[in-house]
This record gives sequence, C-alpha cells and structure tokens, in this order.
Amino acid sequence: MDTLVEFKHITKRFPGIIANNDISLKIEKGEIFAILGENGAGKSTLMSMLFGMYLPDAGEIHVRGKLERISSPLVANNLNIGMVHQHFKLVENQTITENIIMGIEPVKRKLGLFPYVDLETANRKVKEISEAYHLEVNPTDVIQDLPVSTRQRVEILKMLYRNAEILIFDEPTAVLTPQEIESLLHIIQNLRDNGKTIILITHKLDEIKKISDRCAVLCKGQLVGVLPVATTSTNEMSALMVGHEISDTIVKTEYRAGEEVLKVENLQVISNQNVTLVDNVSFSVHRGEILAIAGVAGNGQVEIADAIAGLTPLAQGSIMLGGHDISHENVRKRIEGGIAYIPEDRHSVGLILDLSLRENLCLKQYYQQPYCKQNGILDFPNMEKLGSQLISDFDIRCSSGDDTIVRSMSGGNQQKAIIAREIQLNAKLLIFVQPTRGLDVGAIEAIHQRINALRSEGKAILLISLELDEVMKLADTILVMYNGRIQTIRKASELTKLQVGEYMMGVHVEKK
Amino acid sequence: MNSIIIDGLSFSLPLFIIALGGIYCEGSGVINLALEGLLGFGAFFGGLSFALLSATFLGNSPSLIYLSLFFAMFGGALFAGLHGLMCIKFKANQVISGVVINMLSVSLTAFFANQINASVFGHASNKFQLEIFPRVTIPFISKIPVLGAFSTNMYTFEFIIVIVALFMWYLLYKTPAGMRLRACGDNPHAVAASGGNVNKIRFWAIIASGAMAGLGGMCFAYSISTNFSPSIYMGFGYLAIAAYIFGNWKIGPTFLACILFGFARSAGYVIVQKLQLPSSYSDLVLTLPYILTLVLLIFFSSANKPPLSLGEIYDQSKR
Amino acid sequence: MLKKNNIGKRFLVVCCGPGKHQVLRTSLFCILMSLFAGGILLLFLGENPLVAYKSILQGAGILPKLRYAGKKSQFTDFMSLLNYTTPMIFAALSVAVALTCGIFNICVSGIMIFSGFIATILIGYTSLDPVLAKVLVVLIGVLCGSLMGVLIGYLKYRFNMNEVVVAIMLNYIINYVVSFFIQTKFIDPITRQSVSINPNARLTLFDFPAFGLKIEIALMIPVALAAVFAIRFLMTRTRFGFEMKAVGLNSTASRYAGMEVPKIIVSTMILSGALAGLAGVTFYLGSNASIQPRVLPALGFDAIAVALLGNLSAIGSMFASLLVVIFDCGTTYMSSRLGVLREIAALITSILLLFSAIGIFFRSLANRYAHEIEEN
Amino acid sequence: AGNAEKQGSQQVGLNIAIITTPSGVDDGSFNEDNYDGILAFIANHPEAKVTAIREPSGDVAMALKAVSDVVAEYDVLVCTGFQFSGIGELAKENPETKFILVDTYPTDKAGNSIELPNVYAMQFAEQESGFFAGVAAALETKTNKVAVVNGVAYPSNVNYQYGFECGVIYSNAKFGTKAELVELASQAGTDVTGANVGGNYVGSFADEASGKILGEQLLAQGCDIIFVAAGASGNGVFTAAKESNGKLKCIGCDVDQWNDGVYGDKNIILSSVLKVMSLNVERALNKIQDGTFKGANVLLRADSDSTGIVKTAGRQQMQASTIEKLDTAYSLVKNGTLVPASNFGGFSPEQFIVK
Ligand SMILES: Nc1ncnc2c1ncn2[C@@H]1O[C@H](COP(=O)(O)OP(=O)(O)OP(=O)(O)O)[C@@H](O)[C@H]1O
Ligand SMILES: Nc1ncnc2c1ncn2[C@@H]1O[C@H](COP(=O)(O)OP(=O)(O)OP(=O)(O)O)[C@@H](O)[C@H]1O
Ligand SMILES: [Mg+2]
Ligand SMILES: [Mg+2]
Repeated sequence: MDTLVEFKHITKRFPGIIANNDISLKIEKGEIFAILGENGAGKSTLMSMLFGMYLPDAGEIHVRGKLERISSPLVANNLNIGMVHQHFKLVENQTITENIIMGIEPVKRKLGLFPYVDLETANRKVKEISEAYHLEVNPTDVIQDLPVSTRQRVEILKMLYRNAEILIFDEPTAVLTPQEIESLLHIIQNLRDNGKTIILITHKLDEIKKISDRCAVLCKGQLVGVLPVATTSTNEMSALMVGHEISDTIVKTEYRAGEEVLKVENLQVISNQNVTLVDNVSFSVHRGEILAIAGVAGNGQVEIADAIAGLTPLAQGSIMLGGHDISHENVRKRIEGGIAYIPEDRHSVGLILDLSLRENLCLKQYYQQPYCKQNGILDFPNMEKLGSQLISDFDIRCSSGDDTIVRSMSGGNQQKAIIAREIQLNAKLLIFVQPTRGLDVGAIEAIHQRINALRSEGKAILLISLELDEVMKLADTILVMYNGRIQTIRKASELTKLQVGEYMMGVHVEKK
Repeated sequence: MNSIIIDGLSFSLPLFIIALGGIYCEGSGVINLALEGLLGFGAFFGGLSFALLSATFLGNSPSLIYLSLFFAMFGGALFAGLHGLMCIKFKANQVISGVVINMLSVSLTAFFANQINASVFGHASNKFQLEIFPRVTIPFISKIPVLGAFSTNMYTFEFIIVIVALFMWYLLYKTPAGMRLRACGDNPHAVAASGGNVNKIRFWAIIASGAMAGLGGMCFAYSISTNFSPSIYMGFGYLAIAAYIFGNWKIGPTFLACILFGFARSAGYVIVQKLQLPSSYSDLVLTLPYILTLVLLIFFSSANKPPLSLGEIYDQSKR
Repeated sequence: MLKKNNIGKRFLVVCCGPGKHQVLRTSLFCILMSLFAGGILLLFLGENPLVAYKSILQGAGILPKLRYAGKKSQFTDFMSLLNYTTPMIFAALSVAVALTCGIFNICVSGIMIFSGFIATILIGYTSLDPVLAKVLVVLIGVLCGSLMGVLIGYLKYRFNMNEVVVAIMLNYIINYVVSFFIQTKFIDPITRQSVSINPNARLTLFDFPAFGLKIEIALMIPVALAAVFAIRFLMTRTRFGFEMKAVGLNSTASRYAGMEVPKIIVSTMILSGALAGLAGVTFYLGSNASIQPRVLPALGFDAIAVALLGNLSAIGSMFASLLVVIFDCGTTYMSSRLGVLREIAALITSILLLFSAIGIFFRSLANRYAHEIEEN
Repeated sequence: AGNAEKQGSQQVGLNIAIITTPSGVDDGSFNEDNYDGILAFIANHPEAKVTAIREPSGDVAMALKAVSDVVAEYDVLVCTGFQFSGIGELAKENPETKFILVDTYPTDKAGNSIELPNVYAMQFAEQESGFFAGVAAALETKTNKVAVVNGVAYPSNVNYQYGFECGVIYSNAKFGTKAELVELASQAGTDVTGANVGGNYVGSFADEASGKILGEQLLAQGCDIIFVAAGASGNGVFTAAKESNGKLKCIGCDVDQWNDGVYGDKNIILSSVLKVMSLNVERALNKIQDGTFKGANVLLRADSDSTGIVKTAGRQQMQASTIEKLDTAYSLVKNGTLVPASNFGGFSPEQFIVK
C-alpha cells in the first residue's frame, strides 16, 4: 500500500499549550485509521490542520507524496479531503441541500445571463446519494427542525457529496443510537472497500476494534504509539492512552427501592409550534434508584428533564417531589426543593462560559448563605473556598485555579465542573442528561463511579442517555421513549441491550 | 389620497433601500447601527461629487444627477469599509463600532464640507447645493384611480431604487454568494468549513450595505432639501433599523414596514389638514408612524428571530 | 522576523500587554494614540497640536487661561466643567448598567427629556422651598426614569420587543410630545425654549457669589460620585450585580440556574432608567434651566460611546465622562484661540472613540507579542 | 484667522469675535450677513481682525457659556440670534467689552429686557419687510393666490406674516390687484400669548420634510407665490417650488436668498426681503472705532434703510412695474405713513388701514 497522507514533525501551539508536539504519522491509502486519546490530547487539532482550519506552526503535511500547504478548507476540498466535524457546522435556517452544496453550488443561468443556484438538481443529487449510502434524509427539510442524528447524517452527506477520497470523522458516533452506530460503521467499511481512506477519531474503543486497521494514540499532544488494531486489546489501548489501566466494571450494590422521591403523572409538554413533544408520561423514581430514560435523540427525553427542572411549562399532568406538588413552582423553588440537573447542552445551558470557574461553581447557590450575606452582598472568601474545594475534590483541571474563564477549559473539565456543582447541592433527585457525551474513557469512568456512589448514598437518579452501554451499565429501571410516549418501562434486569435498542426504534409496541 | 401615496412612496423607498442595506449587513452577522452615518456620508460624497463635477466640465447635464447617485453609493461603501475594518480586522464590538461610525460621520462630513467649500469653491459653507430630481408620470397607468397614484409624479430615483432592490433581492436569495452571506449570519463556522471566507463575505456585505445606505441618503438629500447639509442626519438611519427589525430581517416584510412608515407619515399630514388642527399639533402628528410601529410590534415581535450569530465576532479558533 | 519590529512590539506589550491594570493601560494607550492622530490632523491644518491641546485644557479649566472675564477664574471654569460632567456621568452609568445585562439602552436621550420635562412642569415653575424643591426634582427624575425603564424592560420580556427599536420609537415619540407641550404651554418667546425654571428648583447653584467670583456649583456632583461607587459596588460585589452579569452573558443558563430573568431585566432597566432620569434632571434643571423643543440631547448618545470608552465599568465611565466633557468644554476656547473649526475637536473625540473601540484588538495583539517574546 | 491676543490700545485695531449658533458665519444667510458687516468694517480698518466662533447646540445655556468662555479675549463680541438674549448679566460684569446683539435685546437674570451701556442690541421691524413681500406677491401673482409660510409663531414670524398680509391688502386696495391669501387652517399658528394668528406655520424651523409637504399643499391650493420665512424648514418649501416646474415662486427673507433658489439655469426666487444687518453691524463697529458708541436697544426700520426688498437686477425676477410700485410703498413706510400690523403692534391685519 502507498502512503496517502504523511504528517512530518507537526507542531501546533495555542496560547499557553502545545496541542500537537512533533507528531509524525503516515496514513496509507485504503485503510481505516483510528486516532485515540484523552480529551484535549490534540486529535481534533491535528485533523483540523489536515482539513485546513489551522496551519501548523512547524512541520509539513504531505498528501499523495507532495508537500501541501493546506491553508483553507477549500484547499483541502481540492485535495479531496473531507471532514465530519465534532461540533456540527450546519446553518440552522437553511435546508439540508443548501447546507450540503455550500461552497460548490451548482449554478444555472436564467436567460443565459443571471446565474442562480440550481436547487432542483441539487435536491435530486442529495436524495440519490443519501439513498445510495442508506443515510435517508429529506433534502428540503430545514436543519433547525431536525434531530441530532439526522444532523449527523447531513454532515456525512456533505462530505460524500464532495466526493472526498480522504474522509475524516471526528467523533461521529457520539450522538447516535446503537443501530445507527452499527449502520454508520458499516457505511464506513463500505467506503473503505470502495477505495476511500478513512481517519476516525473516537473515544469508543470497541468501535475502533471493530472496524479500524491501525490506530494512533495521542497523549497530551504527543504521539505515544501507532498500533495494529487486530493484535492489540482494548485494555492495552486505553492503558496507553491514559497511562494506566481502566476497569470497565462498577461494583453495584443490590437494588432496594426506597421511598418515592419523584412522581411524574400524565405529563404532557407542547412546543411553541404546537407540537406535542411529551405525551401522557408517568413514572416515579425512588431513593437509591437509577431510572434511565433511553431513546433516540429527539423523542422527548430532554423535554421531560426540562419540565421536571421547571425550564419548560407543562401542558398537562403533575410533578411531585417528595410528596409535594411542584408542577407550578419556579426553577429556583425546585432547586431548593432538591433537584439537581446536569443539562444536555453544557455550553449554552449548563455554564456561563465567560464567567470564571468559581462563579460557575456557585451558580446555583450564590444567593444563599454563606455565599451571600443577608444584605445581598456576596461573600467572596466563602465562594473561593467552595471553588477550590470542588476543584480538588473533583479533579477539575484548569489553568489558573478558580479564576479560570470556563470557556478556555476542555469539554471534559467543563462537564466535571457542572457535575461537581450539582452534586454539592446535595439534592434528593439528580437528573443527568448525557453526562458523558464527548468525554474520554477515563473521564467517563470517573463519572460513572460518581453516579453509582450517589445511588449508594440513597439519592434518586434520573439518567437520560443516548449511550445504550451507559444505560445498561448503570440503570436499575429502564424507560424507553419513542415519539414522546413511553414505549416500555421495566426493570433493567429484564431487558437486554438488543431489546432496548429495538424499543428505541419503535419496533415493539407494547400493548397495555 | 393621491398625495398620501405620492409622498409616502417618495419617503418609503429611500428608507427601504437603506433598510435593505441593513439586512445585508446584519444578514451576514454584523450588527449595523451605523446606517445613519453611512447614509449621511454617502449623501455627502454624492453632494460633493455633484458640486465638483458641475463646477468643472459637466455643467448642468441631467446625467450628473444620476452620476451623483452612483458616487453616493461609492461614498457610503467607502465609509462602510471603515465599519468593516473595525468589526472584522480589529474585531471591535459591532455595536460600539456602529455608534462611533455615526459620530465620526457627522463630524467628518461637517469638517470636510467646510474645508472643501472654502478651499475649492472659495466660499465656506457646510452645504452642497443640488439640482431637483426629475419626476415622471407614467402616461396611461396614472389615469387609473388609486393605483394610478403609484405611477404619478414619481421621482425617477424611485424606479432606480426598485431596480436595485430587485437585484439585491435576487442576489441574496438566488445566487451562491447570497446563500453564503445568509449562512454567515447563521453559522459562520459552517461557511468556513465549506471553504468560504467568512471575513471576506462579511466585509462585502458591509460594503454593499454602505452603498445602499448611501443611495438612500442621497435620495433623501434630493427629495427633501435639494442640498447636502448636516440636516441629513435626521434619524432616518435609525428608522431604517427599526424597519428591518420590524420586518424580521426579511426583505418583503421590511418593504411593507417602510411603506407603512411612509404612508403613516404622509397620512398624518393629510389628517391634520382634514381635521383643521392648528400647526402646533404637527408635533403630535409626527409621532404617528412611531406609535403605530410600537403598537404593531407588540403583536409581531414574538416571532422575531435575528440571524443566529448576529453580533458575534467571528473567530476561527473559537468553537 | 521578530527582530525587525522588536522595539515596536515590545512597546505595545508594555502598553497593552498582560499584567496589572491591562485594561486601564490599554485605554490610556488608545487615548494617547488618538491624541497623536489628532495632532497629525492639526499639523496638516498648520496648527501646533500642543498649543491646541493646551488651549482645550485651558478652556476646560484644567490649565489657567491668559486672562479671565469679570468674576471668572480658572476655578470657575473648573467648576463649570464639573457641572457639565455631572449629567454625563449619570447617562454613561445608565448605558453601562443596561449593557452589563445585555440590554442596549439608546433611549437615554428620550428618558432625559421626559424626566426633565416632568420635573420642570411639576416643580420648576413652583416657588417651593429650595431644599424641598431640589429633593423633589431628584425624586421625580428617578421616578420618571424608572417608569420608562420598566416600560422598555416590560416590552422586551413580555412581547420580545427588540429594545433598540423600542428605544428609537420612544425617543421620537417623547421628543415630539414634549415639544408639543412646550410649544403650546411653556414657551418663552425670547429664547424659544421652555420658560426658565425657578432657581429654587435648580440643581446647580448658578452664578453663586463667592470669593468675588460667580461660581457654578453642581449640587449633584457628590451624588454622581456616590452613584459611581455605588454602581461599582453593586456590579462587582452584590448578588444583584452578579445576576445582571450572568443574564447579560447567557440568559438561558441564568434561567437554568434559577434566576428570574424577566425580573432581573426589568430591575436592571429600572436602575438604568433611574440613572438616565437623573441625567435628565441634572441636565435640564441643573446645567441648563430650560428645554429646547424638538431637540434630543446629544449627551444621551454620546453617553453610549463614553460608557464604552470606560469599558462599561463604573469608574471607567466616570473618567471617560470627564475626558469627553473636557474636550467639549474646551472646544470653544480652542476654536477662539487658534481660529480653527470647532469640528476638529469633535473629530478628535470621534477618533478617540474609534481607537478605544479597537482597544481589545491592541490587547490581544500585545498578548500574542508577549508570548512570542517570551518564547524567544 | 489669527491669534486673538487682546490688544491693549485701540490704535492697534479692534479685536472682534462673532459668535453664532447653531450654524456658522458661512450659512449663506442670517449669520453670514452679520459677518459681512464685520468684514466690510475690516476692509476699511485693516488693522482690526475677526474670529468666528460657533456654538453648535443652539441651546441658550450653551450659547451663554460659549460667550463667557471667550469674552475676556476680545474688544467686541457680535452675537447673532435670539439665543444670546441671556448675556445681560455677563455684559454687566465685563463693562470693557462691547456687545453687538442682533435680533434680540439683552435680559437680566429674571428674563426682563434691560438696556446696558456696553450693549448695542438691534431688532428689526419684520412687518415692514413682510409688507414689501406682500405687495410684491400681490402684484406678481397670476393665479391670484398667495401665501406666507413661517416656522413657529414667535413674534418675529408673526410680524412677517402680518406684514405680508397687510401688503396684500394694501396692494389690492391701491393697485387693484385681486390677490387672495391662502391659509391652511391646519397650519394656523398660535402665538406666544395663545392667540390664533392664522397663517401657515410649519411648527419648526428645522423640519425640511414638513416644510416641503406644506409647500406642496399650498401649491395644490393654487398658490403661485409663497413668502417663506421659516428658517431651514423653508428649504423644504423651496424644494417644492423647484419641483413645481415653474408653477411656484418664492420670496426669500432676512437676506438675499437668490443663490438658494437656483435650479438648472432657472431660479424660483421672485425676490427677497431684507433685514439689513450687515450695514447696521458695520455702523455699530464704526461707532466703537471712533469712540461714539453708546449702548441701546433699538428697533430698526425702513427709515434707517434697515428693512427692504431686493431690487438689484439679476438677483430677482419682478416686473419693472412692480418695482416701481414697491418704491412708492417703500417711501410711505419709510416716512411712517403706512404702519403694517405686527404681533404686538396693537392691531391685526384686518384692522390695517390703507392710507
Ligand atoms: N482554538 C483553540 N484555542 C486554544 N487552544 C486550543 C484550541 N483548540 C485546541 N486547543 C488546545 O489544544 C489542545 C488539543 O485540543 P483538541 O481539540 O485537538 O483535543 P482533542 O484531542 O480533539 O480533544 P477531545 O477529545 O476533547 O475532542 C487542547 O488541550 C487545547 O488546550
Ligand atoms: N476558545 C478557546 N480558547 C482556548 N482554548 C480552547 C478554546 N476552545 C477550546 N479550547 C480548548 O480545546 C480543548 C478541547 O476542547 P473541546 O471543546 O474540544 O473539548 P471536548 O471534550 O471536545 O468537549 P465538547 O465535546 O463539549 O466540545 C480544551 O482543552 C480547551 O482548553
Ligand atoms: Mg476533539
Ligand atoms: Mg470532544
């Protein structure tokens, strides 16, 4: 096989950090090459340079044996390099087709004079490609109406439409269901078999194991090794990645249902556009119980969480917390009543990115003793105390202590900060939505341990996750949502992973 | 009734083209509070070119009038370049930049008008005298009642504005450039990832907005006072901002908003005339379009959706 | 490559680079740069910039003039400077407070006229006891301003009305309506403005005789200074200040954290409005004593730029107010002494704001150079 | 412009400043006329010099501040405009400085008019100028409909309006013209005493857009000559006239407004009525120069050639017969036979007696 892409001594610095340090790598034509590493190890940065989003500070990138200066995504396009970004780069108020064709719009001329974008042809072509690769989408849908998984598909289609030969996937599976992941992996293999070269960034070792040929491990900006996947175990990989071995099991005490903490009855949520998002949902969570809500993204799970936390008004139904009706209380009352909430979107909901870490850690308590005196004046020493305590207790890594501006922290550490804040509220009920999204194995493990410990302490936990593994590993009770309705609610021990996946796809409709 | 339509249109259309400039700029994600300054600078530049050219070789040819519109667009675009430089190159806060541009425009045009009049024409003055703008009545259509008023005694610039506006509409909604421009206002990172140069697109959007504001400003200068003077800064730029926010950053509704302003204004004058209120009530009449807007906004605002990334400074490395 | 402009870079790093008081140093740097640019402009016009700047300072009472009119001295000029600074401080604080919470208040001018007018007709034409009258004027200013603030805040959160548009509309409406009442009821045919108010109600002791001079004593300057420190305290040290900042940066997250965003927005607008109201009464019943119909005070718009020049901080706003008002007050004298157009001063002020708007750029540039220099 | 060093003795020449607000000495109008007076004086006394100072806000308090900022620097301050009425107190404190006040009389702290030994304050009998405009309009109209447009019903504007109306009445009675005054009820003015004075008032001196609409409305009523005394709002009327295709002509006021009326190779200015400020400013400066200056508040009339109408060929487009008749009227006004109505003259235009 011949080398398609070669990184030679690539170094990239960001203010205060070396994201990539002297990395040399060869990627062969026609392989699936995985890149593995902790959060912030430098994976995205390395690939962004191949795609022309940044220029390296030092080193060279050779493509097809030729030294290239990839100064913009346009150059990368011309080199037939495509990338699916970790954070979707989609225009919300345009259609799928418009997003896909951006930059290479097919143009026709009216009256032989006025050029215009030929959307008809484009729509047809998008439809064709989406069918060919089993990534069904409706080309004229507007992005803002689409669930996350469809958006992911659009991102992939964008690359396929461009006919790229070198395909970079940056954490493409983070938001997909097992079935979708399965089919995506299948597609990736197909692409490889059709002669494309694939670079896959993921935190999920089993995915790597399943499809990739070789795998590079990055650690703190440095390349620690390139391994043939077939002959390396996942344990070896993760050990290399974090520097020590990680156990994949948790010690779970036996489930003994305590008293009822949360009781949701006949909950109905209706969106601004008058769409029923959550329909007639009832369940309850007890002390020492982890109730997991599984479901494909966009089936009403998040709205349930928002409704419980008071961020979305109820159309119907009631929510009882510890036997007390909180259906119409405001957010703060509910927090004080004992609800902690780790929201799905840490950037725009969970954190105020431009405030300091300390202020974010106090975000839900700043107004109370001892952080605020009776007369409304903040007590900074006490806030600092809380900040530094949480930073050390939860091992939050930040460059300048509790003064760090949260925006500059990595996603994993941002997530830790939220979890630290919510746990320290000492609430009766904790709602976790996608607590490990986009985190590396080490971080995920730590969070799982935390959740388990909270359960042992007798907290009631509502876990909403798209990661079926996570649901299976942690849940005592599993509730599957489909189309805003409860598909099933059962003891975890009575369900297999496969069954849950099927419920999520709406396959079984349980008769009541 | 006819006079409401005739006067209303001659006010609405320049306002509309200025607002359209705002839509271009804000559609690409850059806040534009500078419209007032841009229209003033455009009118200054147009007035200056008119004065210089008529004093030298062109004499009183009518083509000069149209040429001055072109220069006004150029002047507006030029000054908008400063806004672009501030917002894009220097990553200044866009609101601040707009406010500063407005202040700068007022002091710069006053200063230069004085200096140039004194040194070139030997007569210090802060004005440039213009010609009256030609008006036409379309022969047959104008006979039809009500509808006819829309084609009676119109300034020819009204046609120019309509043509420019149609072209700009086509550019924004039909061409690749327009699509990318709108995408920049929504998610600039998406544009960058597909190989577009966000800063360049935004810069040209700002330039275009300056040109349109300049055109509108010049039309006001012609139709209201037939000269350029500091009284061009009457707040019409702010009114245009209100119009496109009212129009939800969309061209069609913004057009209706401008028509509403213009007609409410001219209807006000007719109403006092009919009611025979004394002139001191003209102050109250002038509030009519603004009150009407406020009231209408109460009903229409809940659907208001500015471009998603409006006001965000584009930084490639920010995620 | 680094070697070549090393000195320039080092200079920039010293001026705006990381370290103590970076923001302040950058502001000073921008001020110097704009004075420099203005100096070049003056040189082009054949004037000595140093003389021009000196005469501005003389006109504003910072430096002594060559000679003084009867009953005037540098001291009276300085007191007059303070008198004109007072409303500017209030107005700049009003803008800064609102913007901290993410609201762009360009209605300051309108609120100023409104409160000034109401105070004028309710108190200005009575012959109440001076102390009582002044206190009432201040209270009315605060009250009227807060009312307008509530209106804007309410329209914003209840109907999602864009505050910029609302403010533009309100500016026009207030301006015309007040003008209507002045023209029909309160006009002074000689000055063509509203009839001058009774000195009892005036917040400035005008032509106050002392030391053989006639001094303008701005009674509100202590209040303005107190307001600066109170606002600073409020914004940096209190619960409400924290909430304002949080809502301004991310209202979704603030709601999630249990803050009542509408309440905070309306409260902020009450505060901002009250400050604008104070600016109105100190302007129309302080430094001035009557209202010009159909004219929105330019001060309300200048305040936006001033607040931004002061980095939206209270203390910054205070110094920025002083700086801009010095330029304002010194212009006539400069124009008289040098015989240059007064537009020059306005131009220099605009350049100053231009530079301060890109202060953030200088700062990040300096940060980058600092890194480069460190690494080499 | 030079450095304004205050001169110790008069031999070196007067150091003069002109303070204007809000437009400058090159406004082609009111302020410029005053400035021209100063320049004429300097032409005869080259050792004297003048500095022009502008106060842009137009607010009375700011105007006063501008004067007090520079009062110590000059021998003579020429203050043009009603905004400067408040300088009384300041003038008292600076008895060495001479003030020439145009269009207003000084007031004391309480706002009452006062006379001061170092202030020469002039106002003009606007009704006389208005009268000439009325006569000219009545003689020149072809549609027999004429109108006057004013800014706000302040005394000076009402004087112009009343004078104009008297002129029309006079011409109809004496010269057999049939001119009719057009007044839009919706634009009637309310004067400072609250009385309805009729006329056509824009409601502002700075609203060109409204001025234009008013002009168009009057045109629609059939007017072919409008006397415009409305400040910048008047520009709007001029625009309406320019766009009327020669149907509408205007009579300017205060100064010769011929230049404002140019469009293409035509002009809409029929003529302009004058307040002769330049001449009076020059006269006052001459008195200061030769030491005969005395402070006073004066009302200037035709008897000192301080009011009038432009008759210079090439600056107006009246018929020769009109000019002849105007000369007759002028001499009657000058010798006091004809006294046009004015705002506070004790009688209204209806009560005007044609002698
Ligand atoms: N735009 C940026 N500005 C400053 N520093 C950055 C930027 N992008 C990345 N970095 C730094 O580079 C390092 C590598 O970041 P990168 O995004 O490549 O990590 P990653 O391996 O993709 O992590 P993750 O698994 O979380 O996606 C980070 O630790 C961060 O400190
Ligand atoms: N604007 C920024 N300035 C400085 N560093 C940044 C910036 N944005 C990101 N980084 C750095 O990038 C690194 C990776 O961040 P990134 O957001 O990719 O994390 P993540 O784990 O992928 O989280 P998420 O999935 O939520 O994005 C972090 O170490 C952070 O320091
Ligand atoms: Mg990454
Ligand atoms: Mg990540």
